[in-house]
Amino acid sequence: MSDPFLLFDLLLAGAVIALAIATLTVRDLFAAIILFVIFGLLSALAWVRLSAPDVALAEAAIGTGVTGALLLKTLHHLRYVTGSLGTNAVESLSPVQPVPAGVSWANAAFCGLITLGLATAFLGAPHAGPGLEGLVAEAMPASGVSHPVTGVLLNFRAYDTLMEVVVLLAAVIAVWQIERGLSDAPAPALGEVWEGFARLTLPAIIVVGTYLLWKGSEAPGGAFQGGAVLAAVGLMLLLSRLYVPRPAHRAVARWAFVLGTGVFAGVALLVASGGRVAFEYPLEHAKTLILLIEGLVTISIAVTLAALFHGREPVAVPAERGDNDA
Amino acid sequence: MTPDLIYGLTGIAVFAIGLVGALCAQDRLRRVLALKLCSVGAGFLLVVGAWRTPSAAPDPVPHALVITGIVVMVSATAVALALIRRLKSLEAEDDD
Amino acid sequence: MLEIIATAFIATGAVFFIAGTVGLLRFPDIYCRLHALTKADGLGLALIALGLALMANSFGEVFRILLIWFFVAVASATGSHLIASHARLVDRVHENDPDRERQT
Amino acid sequence: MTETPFLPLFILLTSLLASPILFALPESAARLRTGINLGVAALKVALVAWLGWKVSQGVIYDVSFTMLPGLEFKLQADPLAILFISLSAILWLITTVYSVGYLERGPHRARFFGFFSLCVAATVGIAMAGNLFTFLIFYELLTLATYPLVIHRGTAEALRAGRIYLIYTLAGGLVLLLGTLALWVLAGTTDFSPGGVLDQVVTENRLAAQMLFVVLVGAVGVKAALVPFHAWLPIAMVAPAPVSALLHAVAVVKAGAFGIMRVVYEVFGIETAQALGMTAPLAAMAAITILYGSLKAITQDDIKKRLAYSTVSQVSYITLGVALASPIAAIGALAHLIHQGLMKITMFMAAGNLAEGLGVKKVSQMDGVGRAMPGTMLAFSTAALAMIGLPPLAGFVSKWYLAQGGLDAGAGWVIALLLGSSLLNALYFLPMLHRAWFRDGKEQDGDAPAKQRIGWMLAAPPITTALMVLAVGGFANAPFSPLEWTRFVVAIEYQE
Amino acid sequence: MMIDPLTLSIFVPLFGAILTFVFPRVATVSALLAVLGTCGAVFVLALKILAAGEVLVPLGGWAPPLGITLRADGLSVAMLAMTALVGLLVSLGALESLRDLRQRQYFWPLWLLLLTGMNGVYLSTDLFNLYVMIEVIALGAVGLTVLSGTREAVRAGLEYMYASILGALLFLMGVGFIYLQIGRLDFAGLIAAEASGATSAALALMVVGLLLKTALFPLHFWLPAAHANATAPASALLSGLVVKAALYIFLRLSTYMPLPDETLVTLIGALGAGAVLWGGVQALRTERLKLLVAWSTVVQIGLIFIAFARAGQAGLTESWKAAAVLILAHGMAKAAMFLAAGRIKDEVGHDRIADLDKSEIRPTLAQFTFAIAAISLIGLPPSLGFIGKWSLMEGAMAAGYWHWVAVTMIGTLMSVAYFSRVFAGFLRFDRMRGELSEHKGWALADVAPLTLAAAAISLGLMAAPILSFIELGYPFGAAP
Repeated sequence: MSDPFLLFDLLLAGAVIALAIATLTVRDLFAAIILFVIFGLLSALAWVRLSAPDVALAEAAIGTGVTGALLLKTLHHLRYVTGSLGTNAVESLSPVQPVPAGVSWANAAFCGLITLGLATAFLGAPHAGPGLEGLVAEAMPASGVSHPVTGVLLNFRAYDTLMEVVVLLAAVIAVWQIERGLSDAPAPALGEVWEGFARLTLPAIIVVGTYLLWKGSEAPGGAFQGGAVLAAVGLMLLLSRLYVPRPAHRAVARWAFVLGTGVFAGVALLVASGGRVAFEYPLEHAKTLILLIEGLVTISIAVTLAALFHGREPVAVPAERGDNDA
Repeated sequence: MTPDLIYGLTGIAVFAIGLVGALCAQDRLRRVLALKLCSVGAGFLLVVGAWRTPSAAPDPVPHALVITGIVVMVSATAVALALIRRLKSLEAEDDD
Repeated sequence: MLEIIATAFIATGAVFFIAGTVGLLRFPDIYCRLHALTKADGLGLALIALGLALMANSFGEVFRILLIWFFVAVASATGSHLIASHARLVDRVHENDPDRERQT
Repeated sequence: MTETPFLPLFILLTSLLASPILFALPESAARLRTGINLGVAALKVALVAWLGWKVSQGVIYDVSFTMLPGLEFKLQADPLAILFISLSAILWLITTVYSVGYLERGPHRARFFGFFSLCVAATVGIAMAGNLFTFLIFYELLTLATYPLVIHRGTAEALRAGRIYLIYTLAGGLVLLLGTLALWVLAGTTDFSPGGVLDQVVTENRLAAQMLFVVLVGAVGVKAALVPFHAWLPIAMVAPAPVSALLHAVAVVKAGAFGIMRVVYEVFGIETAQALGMTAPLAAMAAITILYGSLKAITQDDIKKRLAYSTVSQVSYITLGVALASPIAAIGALAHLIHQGLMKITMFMAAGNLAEGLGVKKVSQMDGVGRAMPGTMLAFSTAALAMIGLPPLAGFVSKWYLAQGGLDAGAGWVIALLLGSSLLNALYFLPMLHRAWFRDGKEQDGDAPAKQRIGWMLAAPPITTALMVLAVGGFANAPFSPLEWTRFVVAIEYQE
Repeated sequence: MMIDPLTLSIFVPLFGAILTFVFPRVATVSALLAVLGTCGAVFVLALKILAAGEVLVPLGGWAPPLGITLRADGLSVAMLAMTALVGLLVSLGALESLRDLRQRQYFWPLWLLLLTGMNGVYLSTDLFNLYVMIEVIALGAVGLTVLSGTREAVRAGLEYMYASILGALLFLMGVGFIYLQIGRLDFAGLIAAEASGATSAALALMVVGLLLKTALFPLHFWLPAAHANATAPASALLSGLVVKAALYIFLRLSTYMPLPDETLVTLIGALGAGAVLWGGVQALRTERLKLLVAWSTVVQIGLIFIAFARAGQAGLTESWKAAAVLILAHGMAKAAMFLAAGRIKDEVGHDRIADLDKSEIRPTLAQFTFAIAAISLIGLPPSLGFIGKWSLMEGAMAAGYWHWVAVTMIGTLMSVAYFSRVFAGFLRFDRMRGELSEHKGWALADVAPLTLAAAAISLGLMAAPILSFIELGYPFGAAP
């Protein structure tokens, strides 16, 4: 019991679980989203305690920041569509078939059982058990970067990361296909204080984003965290209407989305043709290649996350809606 | 009571809460929140899997996995939210 | 010697944070609570930042802490301004709304 | 020595390939369609003749390729198969002529003839199947090919009949699948071999072998219209005349009887079947079906229904012959397979002519029909008399051998049964003849003689088959007559 | 040698997707080229497999526990070949049925991403990589489900999204437990690991996640609406191919991880039986043709799980082959049936089963294709479905599990019943007195499903070579 942080950990764990329960039980949706954002930040803090700074950064930036923005935008859209924008309508905004009490209790009991099973299995498992850290440490000199997480992300398991960026691309294609048209729920003007703030912070955020990207090769940071921070730039531009997406920009946007994936896959294949296997960067070029890929992937991620926030393909939807009668 | 024990159980608890929410919540937005909770719970478990004895360097592989998991989860959430928005505007369009 | 001063600064900073939180819980309506939050927490943050700066072992780190303080201060100011203007907007809509129920 | 081993495959493929071509033909190309039909039918008869001649020289044909490890798709042209193929090939040629005439104006002939040739291909496949697995494949194909023919008219009643037909035959198919599986699991092979394959299995567990016998015979019995499973046959009479003629006289019902023969002779082997004590209940079931079919036939007023019930009872003669487990009875059964086919097809075609030409569907309306359509009615009468068992005709030959077989197997009651059933046959055929010839149809004397309303295409086939009935009956002992051939076949089955 | 076919079969569709997304006007041509390229890569891979039995590509040059290895063996190449074949024919079939620009513009990138995901699943040997691939497939599939844009489609798409995210997260949780226990995520590690509390918990989580993705009986709620409301080519892809990826992973996991005991296998078989019976009843009750076909998917998946559980845990080394044959048969037949159903709906104007026969135009070719595909799904001989059912029943009978044989028989009878409802609609024509128009020529959209259905039927005759191909490189051995 000598560990000074023990009390802190217990408190933090309690707070995280309490917030999780509160997120699902509080009546007002807006409050639920805010509680969720706080939950995300606290869990990021917990991950810092578990000495996982990269993951904490990613969770805070993407898991909570961008997701929170998406949730708020969706809530705004739901309220706008149901016309309850002005008032703080607390009831849920979508048709609700009340789940009979019996079923929800059965579910709860069922999940309780699962939790018990998982907990006992977790306690039974070896703690601080076997892992791949030895192998990673051994292979790090050949990876071209010094920060282990970036090494794993962009060299040892580069295939996973490529597919992850493909998932992001698939998401933006799907979102563009689902939502269309120029009209968007009209956001109220944010006033000039916000303009001043935006004008002041935008350049700073860009600098911080690129700094994060650059530091990625030897300290916690990298493509995804940098990309998320740069995405914040996009979000602020969209919110403050400094940039309004127009149909003409679609071609550029499409290029930006596929830039990261295309270059990543292209480099992987080019490298493979020299008698090596895909993703096998030659040692001397490894660092430059990884940085090139990381930079472009960051740009792609930033533009994609901003487009996901905007949520629709900026195209003039033909007047009659019946274009899809399949 | 080392940190990884505490946070491991927290992760499982959060996953379970998310599971209950995903199964019983009727409101569409809340189900997305519940699923996101599940993903954070799974993230907890992986990060705990990476934790090594205090102050020793943690295992980087699960960290990379969780980062990938987070990015994948945000794209899935974005698509789900787009579907909710679309469904709502279609329903509103049909009602009036 | 430096550590004692730094811990003192951080302790007072923490006290200001507690004050801000108590203000958040006790004050009746949104405007007062905004008031308490921005003022108390802003000062608390400045003190903690100062304390940390004293303990920092390189000028780069001090500069970064300063940068953090600056941005958090600007952000919280803009944030509270936006919340206040939104609250004004919603109140005006409720003015002519008979069953105006106090929202949290 | 196996010369051109692919002859059986050619025979199968002729009608199999003809069906897509016939499907694809537009409705208007009637002349081309008739040409193809007749050409293919003639080609098939020629091939079968050549195959028959070859097999009689002792040539063994065997085409097989593996579908699953340990399981082949096997075509084998043994004498028993030749018997059945020749019957179906010849009768298919005649029925094609008949159906071309019958369906001149009807809609959807392309589809009709497509499925028609598909189902003949299935019959040929069943005949030449080298093992129970291939038999099963063509057994199911036959069901699928005949279902659209049964509901060709598309009326609500036809559909109901089709549904019942489908339920019976598909259930039979599934049970056969189960039986084949059990056989493969128990005996390790599903091949047909004259002495039977289940010798060591019988010794191990009798009960499993007995159950397997019940399952297999039951499955095949559905198509052979044994008593509990016969209900679909009369109901399926709603199909157009050529369908009921070819299918219910030759293809479907005979496939069932043929299946029973394969199972009893070549899966179990007659001695093992007897040792298992299963032949006695089978004979009993056959006897019951014979009597039941004849009794029901008497009560039926609709001509085609009466003929259907008579088919139910006639087919069971074959099952009886098989079950009696004596070589002579087997000869009688095999001969009856051919003779009954010829007789029944003549009657069905004649009934079709009556319905088509005079609109006569009921027995009660048959007064004076003989004078109105002399040719058709002459054919009908010869076939009816042959069926009853008048001495020189085909029916008598097979009944005679069945009776001898019964004596030889020590089952005296068989003679009584045969005599009784002949009497019952007379009871339901003679009134029809009496009405046709000796009653002058007073109330409809006004209508012109119906003869020229049905073209030669409808009149000729029944007459030719009637002549064949006479020929088969008269020259029973000629070298290539069916009877000779059955002796040759039975010699193989009983050679051990 | 140039780039190995494994990497190609994943990267060609990926580049195809990028091209079709960036150049929408040229989308159709580049998409077809990409699919053809994938077929070529898979063909070359099949030749290598025939020669070498299994092909390994350690990506990035890193050894297995650290890096990810792509591995192709008999079963994975069989699945790849089916996906490529069905995909090519569905793409040809889709050329006509995607009329308006928006659909055409978005069908191709989503479909090619789906293809990338599936090829990735079939070649991967790393658990977390499978998770990411499942997500690629999920997003592509939801995008395709919602392509038609109608309200029901969007609602079904949302339900499908929830189910697939939850399934994927359960799988991820399982991956977490595996890493906790054995510290590595590749299949070789799984085989070497001995069963412990954490591994069985992980297996349970992953199995439940996969059952949710494959829509086995109690977790099938999302499938009928999603597959029935999608456009014809989309539902053909969803029903024919997407469901198979999760089934494939299930097969892999069940052979690599020690199934704790007999009860889990029988439980899965029981769920399969439930799917067969419940799906059959629902199929008998539906009014709409595409919904009937979707319910038949639920039934067939149940059947595949019964095939898996037919001989209990002892028989697992053999029964996965029966399940694999059924998967291949169902993939081809179901894709053909959905395309045919789409064609019928386009020509007749509606897809209500009751008055299928009241329309004056009779899409004869599409109906003929539907009938042939139904024959393979019912499992009548010479079709591949029959071979699957035969090996299922044979294994069950040899092991003495008669109840699986009974359930399969009932399932077959029920499938005959609900398909003959549709056949009755096709064949009953006397009520339409008008002169029936001769079938209008051979549209390309008809040829594609026809070839698929013909393949499903005729491949039954080639069952022996298929089975021996599937067994190539079967025992995972200590390869990676």
